[in-house]
Amino acid sequence: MSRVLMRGNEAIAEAAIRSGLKCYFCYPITPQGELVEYMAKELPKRGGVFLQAESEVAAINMVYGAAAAGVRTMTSSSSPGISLKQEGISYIAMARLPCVIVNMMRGGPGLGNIAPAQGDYFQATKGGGHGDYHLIVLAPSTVPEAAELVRLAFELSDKYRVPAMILADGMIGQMMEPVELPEPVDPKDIPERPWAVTGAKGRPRNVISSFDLEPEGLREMNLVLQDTYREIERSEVRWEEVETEDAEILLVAYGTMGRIAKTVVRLAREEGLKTGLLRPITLWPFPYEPIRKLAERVKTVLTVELSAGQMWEDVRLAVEGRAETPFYGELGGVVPSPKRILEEVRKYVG
Amino acid sequence: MPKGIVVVDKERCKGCGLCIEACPFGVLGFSSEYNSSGYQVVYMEHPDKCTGCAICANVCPDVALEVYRQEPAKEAA
Amino acid sequence: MSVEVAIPEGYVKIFSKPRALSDAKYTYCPGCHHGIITRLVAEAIDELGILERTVGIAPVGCAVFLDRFFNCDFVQAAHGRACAVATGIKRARPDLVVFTYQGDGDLAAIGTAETIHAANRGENITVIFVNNGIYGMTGGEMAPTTLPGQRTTTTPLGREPRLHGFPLKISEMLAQLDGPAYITRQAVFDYKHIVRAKQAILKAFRNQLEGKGFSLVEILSTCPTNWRMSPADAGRWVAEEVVKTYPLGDLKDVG
Amino acid sequence: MEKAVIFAGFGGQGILLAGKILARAGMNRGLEVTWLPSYGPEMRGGTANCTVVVADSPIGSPVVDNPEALVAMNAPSLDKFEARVAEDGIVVVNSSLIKRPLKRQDVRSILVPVNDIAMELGNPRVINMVALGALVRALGVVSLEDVQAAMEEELRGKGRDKLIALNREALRRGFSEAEKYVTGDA
Repeated sequence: MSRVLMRGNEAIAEAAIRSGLKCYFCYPITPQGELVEYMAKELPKRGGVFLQAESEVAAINMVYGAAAAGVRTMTSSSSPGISLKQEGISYIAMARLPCVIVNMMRGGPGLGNIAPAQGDYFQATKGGGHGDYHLIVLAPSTVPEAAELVRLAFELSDKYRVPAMILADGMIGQMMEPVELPEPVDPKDIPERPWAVTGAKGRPRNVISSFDLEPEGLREMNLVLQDTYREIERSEVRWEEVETEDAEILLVAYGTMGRIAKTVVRLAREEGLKTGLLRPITLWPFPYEPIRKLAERVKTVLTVELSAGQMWEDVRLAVEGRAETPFYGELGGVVPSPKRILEEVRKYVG
Repeated sequence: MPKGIVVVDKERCKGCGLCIEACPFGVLGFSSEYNSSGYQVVYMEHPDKCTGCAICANVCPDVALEVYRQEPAKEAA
Repeated sequence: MSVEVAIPEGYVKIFSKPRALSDAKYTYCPGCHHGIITRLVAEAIDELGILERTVGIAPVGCAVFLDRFFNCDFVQAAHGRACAVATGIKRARPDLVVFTYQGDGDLAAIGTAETIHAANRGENITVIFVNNGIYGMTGGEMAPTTLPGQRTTTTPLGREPRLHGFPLKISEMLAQLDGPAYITRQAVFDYKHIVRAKQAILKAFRNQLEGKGFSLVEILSTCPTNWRMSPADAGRWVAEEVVKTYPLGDLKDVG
Repeated sequence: MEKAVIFAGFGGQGILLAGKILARAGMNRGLEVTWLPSYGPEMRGGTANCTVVVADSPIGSPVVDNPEALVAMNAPSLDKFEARVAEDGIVVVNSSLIKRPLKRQDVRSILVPVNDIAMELGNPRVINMVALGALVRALGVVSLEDVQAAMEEELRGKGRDKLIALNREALRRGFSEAEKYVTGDA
């Protein structure tokens, strides 16, 4: 199959269309503009619905409606826009509607800037809106992987009726790499949605709702969610390891930082520093177990993030004192170079 | 002496040409000069025609023009 | 100004940068009317002598750096929420002169609710509404004010009203309300219209000083970059086409 | 082999396209490539740059400390990036706009009057192709034919077909302009 040179934003859009996306709703925000534009151009041609809403609040509620109606649906935005969507995402989670949400993270808090950042990790992995819920969170580190994980996001979201998020950043959205796009999905392979509101012709009516005023009823709804989350934690953890076999220091990094860390491992090995990398691909469910196993063998587990130390908390929960757990982070959209991170590595090994 | 003088702040000018278009007397044109950002800047191609009406400065989106006009001589009276 | 030219004796300066503007260079694209409108607001502040008690609200969009261009206090608002932020400031400190400066995406899409409700309450603020029919900063997407048939990056085949809605006539809508004092639509595509727009902006600020309530000046603007036109052609497009959908003039004036 | 190039100038000089064409030429040769732009609200009215990495094995970081080459299209770009060029690296300098000499002694400068050549060719918009042609000669990772083909793929069918011949020539002019600086190369 031939390779196409594409921006991350475009590759995500094309992969979504090839995954059977029917309805896409958006509100413009940088740095995911090309995703919106690509959808505007391509989705209507290929039988889908593209609609630019008057706000993120409106856009996510349109996703709620389309998901309730039983089609593959998606929205995309960037940090401040995702914050606005949180109310709707919470409703979608409780209503158990499958959908895909793309967050091309930028520098925050507040308006911040449009440079690459990873400050939305807590928001993405710990719920984000109100109530006890999770999203399935997938973190691509390259453009081809972004395309691959979009397909997976639709599949997992449908399988578990849990909204899935692609958590990337402006760098992955804006950069171009050669991509091998997934084959278009066969509509027959998209799971049936007997619960969807499609008109109660010949069947009992379906109701999509996120509430029950009776505490016992609401508890039951919550327990269904929690059972689903436990099952996802058992079955869907994904990660990549690089040169971990003999590592004395283990880097943990995801997304953009994950790929930069690969260069760091190469540079460190050139200096004879036994360095390895664990790159979480699913941020929720988080790869606690593989990190725990590696922590038994290494001296140091160094978390590297474009945040003040958000994933670091999960890394420390995984390590639980088995190794030292230093942290190196950059804020505000500053992306550290491989050499800068190598300086951190040298502090702990060699 | 012309009645007016237009002074171009070359670093503010973005070479959009709106002033050239707006000048009723064809005073302004593009110079062969580029500023440090690479924009081709405007200059007084025909300074003798300037009346100091300041229409150029009014339409300039980058506040890059200052206009001077000859003081009326009659004040001496 | 970084100017080395010696001005001969006998000449007086009749036009220079207003005092309310800082030395910061605009971040607008070459030929964009935003620059003219920004300057007119600064000139109005100068002429009314209110620089020291004016607070501007910067929007999200091409004018997001507005606070850099002015020498007065500024607050950066979330997308669309400028009128709500202005309301809070004005209610807390009625002596301040508060203005918002918003594009069509900010004011007429995501901020429609905030705009309408501030107008309906007759908040004593001044709103500068820059309408260029497009989302400039995010890359030329459709705005609520985009003309039918107009191509944008999210309406690649042209805006089709049955799919994307009709141009939203915010000023006409607001003029129906009892709250506002002054609603007008202006343009800056030539000298004559620039002079008129300036008078409208002055009036909108004067209304606030006199306690008359909500005043909004809509100004038809250009986006040469995303319209894919030369600055001069973009101005002509406003003069010849855009005004057909958005006629110029006062829509409400309580006097 | 892994080589990084920073293309820098101001918005409107076609910097991002020049980088993309180099990336495409690399991809067509079966190499790994990344193309990383600077992006943002000030891009159009201010500086623009992109980093292209071409390698024969998977690329980790698309962010590069010390690129092997810099294409500086205006003075602010040279000021910003000169210090970061790798030792023995290459700087393609747009000598039409940049009048100062390089501060670095340990890099090779290739002076190309990009704007003047573009004017000779009758279209100021091809400055990016002139610069790219010069870079390609000096860098030696892809051939002139490779970038010419990649340029054609990039422009074809986008209403810019008429410009292909002109851009081919612009690439060639830039390429031969750099020739005198790299004689002795393989």
